[in-house]
Amino acid sequence: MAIDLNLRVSGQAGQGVDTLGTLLAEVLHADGLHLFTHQDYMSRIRGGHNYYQLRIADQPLTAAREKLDLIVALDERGLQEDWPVAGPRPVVLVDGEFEQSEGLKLRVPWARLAEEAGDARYANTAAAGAALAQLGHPLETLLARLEATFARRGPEVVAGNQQAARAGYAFHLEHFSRMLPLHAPVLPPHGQLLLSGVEAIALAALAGGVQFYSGYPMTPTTGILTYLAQHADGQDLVVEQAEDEIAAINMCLGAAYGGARAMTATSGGGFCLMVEGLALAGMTETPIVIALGQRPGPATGLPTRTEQGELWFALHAGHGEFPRLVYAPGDPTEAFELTFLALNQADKYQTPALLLYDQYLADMTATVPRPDFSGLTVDRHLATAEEIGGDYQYARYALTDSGVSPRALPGTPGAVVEVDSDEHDVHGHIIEDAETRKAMVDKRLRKSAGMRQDMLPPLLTGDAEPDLLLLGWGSTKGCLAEAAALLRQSGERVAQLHCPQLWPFPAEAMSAVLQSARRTFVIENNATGQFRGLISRETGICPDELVAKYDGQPFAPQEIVAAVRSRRREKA
Amino acid sequence: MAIDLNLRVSGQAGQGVDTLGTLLAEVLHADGLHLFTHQDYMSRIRGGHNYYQLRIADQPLTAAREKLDLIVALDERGLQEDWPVAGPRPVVLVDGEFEQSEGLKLRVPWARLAEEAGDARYANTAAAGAALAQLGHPLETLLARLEATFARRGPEVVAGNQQAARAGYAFHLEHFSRMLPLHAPVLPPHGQLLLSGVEAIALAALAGGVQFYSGYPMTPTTGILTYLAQHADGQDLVVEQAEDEIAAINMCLGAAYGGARAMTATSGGGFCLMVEGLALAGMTETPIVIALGQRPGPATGLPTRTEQGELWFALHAGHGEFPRLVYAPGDPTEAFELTFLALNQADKYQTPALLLYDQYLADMTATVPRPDFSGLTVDRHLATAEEIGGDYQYARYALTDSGVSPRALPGTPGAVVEVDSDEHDVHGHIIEDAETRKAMVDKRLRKSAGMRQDMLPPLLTGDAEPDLLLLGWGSTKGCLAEAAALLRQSGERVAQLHCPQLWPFPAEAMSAVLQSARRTFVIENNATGQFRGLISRETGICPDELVAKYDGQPFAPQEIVAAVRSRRREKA
Amino acid sequence: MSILKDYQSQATTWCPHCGNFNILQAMKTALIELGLEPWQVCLVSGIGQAAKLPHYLKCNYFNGLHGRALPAATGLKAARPDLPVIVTTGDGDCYGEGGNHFLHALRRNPDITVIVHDNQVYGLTKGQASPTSPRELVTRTQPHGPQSEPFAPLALAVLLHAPFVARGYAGDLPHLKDLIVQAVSHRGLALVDVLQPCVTFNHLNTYEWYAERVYPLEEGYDPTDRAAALERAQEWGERIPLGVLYREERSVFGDDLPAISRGPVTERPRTPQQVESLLAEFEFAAAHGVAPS
Amino acid sequence: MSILKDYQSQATTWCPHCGNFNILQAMKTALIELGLEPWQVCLVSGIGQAAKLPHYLKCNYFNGLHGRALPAATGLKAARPDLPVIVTTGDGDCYGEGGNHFLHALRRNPDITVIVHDNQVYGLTKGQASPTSPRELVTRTQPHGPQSEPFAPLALAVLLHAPFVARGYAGDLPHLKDLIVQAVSHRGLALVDVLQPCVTFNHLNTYEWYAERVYPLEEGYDPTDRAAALERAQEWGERIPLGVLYREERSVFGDDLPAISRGPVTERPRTPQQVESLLAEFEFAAAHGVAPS
Ligand SMILES: Cc1ncc(C[n+]2csc(CCOP(=O)(O)OP(=O)(O)O)c2C)c(N)n1
Ligand SMILES: Cc1ncc(C[n+]2csc(CCOP(=O)(O)OP(=O)(O)O)c2C)c(N)n1
Ligand code: SF4
Ligand code: SF4
Ligand SMILES: [Mg+2]
Ligand SMILES: [Mg+2]
Repeated sequence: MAIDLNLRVSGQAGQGVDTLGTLLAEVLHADGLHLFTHQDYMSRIRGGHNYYQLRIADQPLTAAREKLDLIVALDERGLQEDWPVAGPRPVVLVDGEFEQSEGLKLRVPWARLAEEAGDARYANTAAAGAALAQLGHPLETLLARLEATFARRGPEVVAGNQQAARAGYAFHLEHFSRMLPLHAPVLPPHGQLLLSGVEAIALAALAGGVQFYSGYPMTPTTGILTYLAQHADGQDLVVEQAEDEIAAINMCLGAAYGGARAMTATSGGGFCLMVEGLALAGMTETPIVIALGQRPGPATGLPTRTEQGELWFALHAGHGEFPRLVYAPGDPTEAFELTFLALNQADKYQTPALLLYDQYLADMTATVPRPDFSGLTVDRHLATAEEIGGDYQYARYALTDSGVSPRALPGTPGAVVEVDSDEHDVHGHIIEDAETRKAMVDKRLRKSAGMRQDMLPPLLTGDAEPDLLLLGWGSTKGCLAEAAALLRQSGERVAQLHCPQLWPFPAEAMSAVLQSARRTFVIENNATGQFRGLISRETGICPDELVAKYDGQPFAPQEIVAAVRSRRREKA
Repeated sequence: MAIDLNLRVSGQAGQGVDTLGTLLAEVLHADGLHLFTHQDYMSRIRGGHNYYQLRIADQPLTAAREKLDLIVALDERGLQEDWPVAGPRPVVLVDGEFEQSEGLKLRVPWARLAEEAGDARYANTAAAGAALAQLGHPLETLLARLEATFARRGPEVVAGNQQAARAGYAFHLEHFSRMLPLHAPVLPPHGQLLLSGVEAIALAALAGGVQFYSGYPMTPTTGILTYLAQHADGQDLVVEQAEDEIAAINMCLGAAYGGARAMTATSGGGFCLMVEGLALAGMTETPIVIALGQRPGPATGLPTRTEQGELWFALHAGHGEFPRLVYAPGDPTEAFELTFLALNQADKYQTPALLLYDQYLADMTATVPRPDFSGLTVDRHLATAEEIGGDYQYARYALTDSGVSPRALPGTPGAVVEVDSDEHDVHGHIIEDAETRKAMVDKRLRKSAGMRQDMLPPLLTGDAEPDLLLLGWGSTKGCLAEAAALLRQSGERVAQLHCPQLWPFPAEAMSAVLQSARRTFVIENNATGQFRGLISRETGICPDELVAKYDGQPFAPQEIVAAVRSRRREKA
Repeated sequence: MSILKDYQSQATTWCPHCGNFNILQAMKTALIELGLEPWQVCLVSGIGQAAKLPHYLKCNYFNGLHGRALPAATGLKAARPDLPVIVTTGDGDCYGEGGNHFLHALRRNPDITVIVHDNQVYGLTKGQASPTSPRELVTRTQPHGPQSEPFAPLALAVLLHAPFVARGYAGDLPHLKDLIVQAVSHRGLALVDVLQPCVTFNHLNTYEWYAERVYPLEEGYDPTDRAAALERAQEWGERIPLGVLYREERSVFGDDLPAISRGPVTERPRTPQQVESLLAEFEFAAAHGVAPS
Repeated sequence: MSILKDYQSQATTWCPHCGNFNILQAMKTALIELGLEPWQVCLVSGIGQAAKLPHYLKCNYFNGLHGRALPAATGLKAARPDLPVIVTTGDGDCYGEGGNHFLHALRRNPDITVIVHDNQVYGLTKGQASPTSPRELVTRTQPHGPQSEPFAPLALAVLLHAPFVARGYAGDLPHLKDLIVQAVSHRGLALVDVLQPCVTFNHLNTYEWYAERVYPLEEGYDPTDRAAALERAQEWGERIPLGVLYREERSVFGDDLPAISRGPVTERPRTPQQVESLLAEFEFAAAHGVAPS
């Protein structure tokens, strides 16, 4: 890559780190650059130390990287938190008068410039101007974005912000022009989207025709609830904040029974409260999609950090045995695709589908291609009039080869739709005899056959017959890709396997891949190697190495490269 | 066995099937015979068809068997339900006049005899007398039990019941003496107990020093709540029915934090609601024992029937990663031992312990040896004064090699006990930094090492280097033992492996056993072979065959023998 | 017009003389009086003896989890405002396990009918105390009687402005049928707490016990007088009022939500392409063409 | 005698000017006035900004799950009646996620103090509506405002006979301190709902807004008059009363349970051998010796 810059905006909660970072990302993305951003913030509303990190390149990016080239520090005292990951000679922008600048610590008086522009609150905007100057990037798009963003606050606010931006930009050029700027020019427009993981999930929920969404706020899922609530009227869906997660999932199941496509999202603690409802969905054969946004547990854990600690829980949550689908997207694009798929599959098999993601994926944003809508359709798989018939003959749980029974909706003339959490007969009437029980268990579990046919294969990329195979799931996808590339650069034969569907599990495909590799590494954001355990159980092959991280932080490619190398030295 | 009789009392819910069956079991047990009983009842209070089955022998019994020798039918119309399992020539006792008797269907007018004894409600007692006559068993102990049972209802009721018993007994002898009675004589006293699974668990909870129990009614756990409630005052423990299962477990955790030994019990649906609390116990390192009584799911399923469908759920319930103990008793004796052990281990490792049982174990009763109390002690593993120290230096989560920190109780002068569901430092103060997070995850997971040292080995019985190895867990224990014996009688080399502890999992021991056998069969009361999957994941060895039953009914030994034989034919 | 046998369904499993039989009968006759066909009715229940009712009355039903009937009914009604939604639940189901949903359903006020079979005991699990059990009810689980004050569901409903609050009695079928008709016809959450003798496990609140105490609200009782309603809703013991205790006109859940007020959302399926318009938001416009670089 | 700095703990993470600071201060000064040392006090909390309080006040604490402080506190108090147990919780924590426990804690009446930081919003999760949010509170999650009527916790508490029901205001520290002292001293469940401005997410219920409305209950107000208390507990809008709204003498959870009323059960460990006496029950006596067979 000709351009590959790493910028961090840092400061206290409440100082606008997120807003400034987002603003810069939008501007650079709009001007044809490719972005990959991620955040780190504490579970507090004010104070502490948060950051928003932008990786900027002239080609698509799939991961963050270490080593900062530029730090915009809104809170100078917080800087020490950033140093550990700073590159060799990072440029640092802080507030203050030019004279106090020393070395690469450049001072731009953005507070003063903001005052001069009419309001101290424009300070971050002045900082944005200075940052662009440092990046050797023109100001126009920033000015346009300010216009767009502040229009509803009136021309004064727009003008003030724009003046602050200009002032920061000009001040930087004037005093620091002797310093060669970091090179982030305007590039030909790529017409792509700057999308975060939760935005992708929320968009897919809308594209997937979700008609009822009920949730209870919980990081990292609140963004989905909020986005859908904002578009409820325009897109015509019901969005309700429930009194608790138990209500949320049961509202969804009631709505789904009524025929609405229903979805909810929660994190581990809330998911615990939903698992009885999950089992109810399995028993009543009511389609529902649950997005499970993982964060470090157990219990409250680290509410705003990331982890992949609930794979096994997702696979076996809920009492009793019933079929389920578990998808785990690795990036915003996949998040859109799998959410959309999950909605259709849940309807097709009349059973719950889980979308397993994590905090890191939720907050990461990347420059991604526009989703292709041409082929997409919402497939409800509802019963036809013939299948329903009349005279109350309709049986909700009719026994079929596929295990899937024609699904009618309540309110159909001449038919009643009877749904029961007890074991039941084909009509949904409560039963207690062994024969019917067995027939119904078999019926429900028969669905797995079809689900296996529709199953997504693992994504294998890189060299055939590799010396090194890196296996992962979920948000490590892009990171493993870059790690693989780095290892390849040093002459290794490397392949990466990413598993977008975790249940049903593509056991055959996985075995084949595992056998083709000399040395296999599972890389996971958890302590116990859950994916590795799943591979063992399902294929009988236990991957050689586990690279586990469970401190709440995501992996960086360089970190994986280092881990892989050291393991091989140990074993060598 | 010289004596091995199979008696069933059947009738509608509300007719006193349970009471009559229990009464007969108590009498025969008291008179030196060995009993194994189990029940089958519907989820209703009146009507339907229930039964209480007694197997009677002169030696210890571990399982029920098919083929009835004697049926006492309180509801003649319900008899057709009993026929399928009737033996070749079962004697049937029904109400009615002698003249209507035909073949082996013997009529004793117990309704009339009861009326004559003063109250129609004594009918079942008259039937009991007749049953004993049929069994060639004397009346004295029955009369004594009636005295004991009805004393508080006054001498009249006692006398009336005794008269009815005598009348039924006499009537039977008079009219059916020509029929050779089934041979169930009085034997030398064995001084043992007639104990059910839930009684054993409840007794062990008391023996184990449980000081706080909170639960919410749910089959098959209500018996524990009830028994403890009855003895709360005498044994000095707090027992409270909570508003829901979430409250139940959180009450327990609050009490445990205060220093009380705490326990709760629930079934799958209620357990779903407890799993967030389970994770809280893991994070706060609060000891608690949860008895999980399985029944056929998902959702409400078959509330009064049996299944082993929640092994995987128990292993991975709760969000995030934390150590846990999972025990699965196979009979009333083991239920007592493992409940007692679970309470001590939970305190030793300051983490949750699960007792996984099922409806079948809950209701089965057997003649078992008195528990040996000599060695038993309640080990609380609390911090010493030295460990606590003064000046508020005490740290609840001090880092140790074992991962277990000295546990002080609130209210200790000069110390505060700070417990937190967020990730925390050694003092229990909320933290967000990666280093502390990692240190605390490591600390908690380090406990597994000690837990593994204390781990119970799998119980292997039977022939060495067997051709057939029968593997099971939980309530199939006694049934597999008898199946193994039956197979052995037909000249096979057979061994049985029963796994009383499921987590930590005794992987090494299991591998060794598996490798020593020619052909391995996992027998489970579920559809998906959960134990088999666990063995595969933990040992890398997948047992050859799965014998799965999931119709809500327990296995019978003969059934297992048949299944094993047919599998071998298939493969042969 | 439907007739009784149209609503024929499975055989019941209740104990003889259980109050539930009259509630079932009242429900059937009410539905007929309301001119509803089985396919037009939707029952939602949890778990318990009461919650088994949908199995004994031919109609659409969602028999869900213990305690969770209200959120399921709320979701169903939100998606299908065209269907009359009736919850049949028990005192443990609705006020115990489901207490939080009861509290918030009253606040949210969806247009559903809630019929609570209040037998002051947990029947299906064989006789433990329920939230409405009197302190005197000694059970095998509560040897000293329940350790909590009995809950006052109707008073709470009035307090939280439930628009229709009534008490029925399983011993008075015509009156109960009438209440159900009114409740189903009322817009908003209509609560009918039905005094239901459990002949097997509740030996305190028997038919005889009620016979001596229940009385119909007098002519001219004004159910719109909130203070009076609050008083009456708390009357218990010597005299127990039956009838519509409280009525209030109040906005219903969905009135402010277009997706609900427009009618069944299921009749307005969306296409994936509908969201393309939202993508612009994630594009961000550049303010200039390609820079010479 | 303890002094302020004895209660010193970690640095707070609240926003400047948050109402929580005064609640924290009031709590500390109240504990000192009550003559309690940090090791003698036990706080129980759930999750939320309010629920973080125990981290900022040196004492024993059990900081559990969102919504579950009340059952944890109930269990703790049952096991340790010797410890003063104080719950610090939020309006979402206590009335939303924890609503069922609130309902039943009022019925059960354990001897605990419950201090609700009522900011009418979900603070920690960045500003969604809570059960006490006014209909007017438009949030990013509630574009039309919350779709439920605001909950009336104090009125409910009076209705269910909570023995001590009070409202405090974070803007009036001395008064709040005083309420906490009374609440902790009161036997039985003492509820103090504290009006707490959230300067970041609640722009309706601000310090200014309250300043214009709150007033202390007049001299001679009789908190034992239940009807009046029910009235006052519902007063909201133009005028908002502060102080002890209701008092009632009532039996406390544990009074009828020997294992609690005997004092801390932890001080009476049992031995396994104690249950041997129960085994006879499972032996069943034979009425004769060995029969000749
Ligand atoms: C989560 C869960 N907990 C407990 C149960 C067991 N259970 C089934 S019904 C019931 C109580 C029923 O009482 P109520 O609602 O009053 O109904 P009734 O039987 O009295 O009509 C309980 C505790 C369950 N099915 N699910
Ligand atoms: C089971 C569960 N659901 C959701 C959350 C996320 N959560 C944490 S605090 C909170 C709401 C806090 O509101 P409130 O109790 O009013 O406290 P405040 O922050 O306003 O003081 C939520 C929804 C959680 N931690 N656990
Ligand atoms: S137990 Fe009670 S509530 Fe249940 S059916 Fe029998 S009488 Fe009715
Ligand atoms: S968000 Fe609101 S409640 Fe939370 S600390 Fe800030 S001001 Fe206080
Ligand atoms: Mg009931
Ligand atoms: Mg709040």
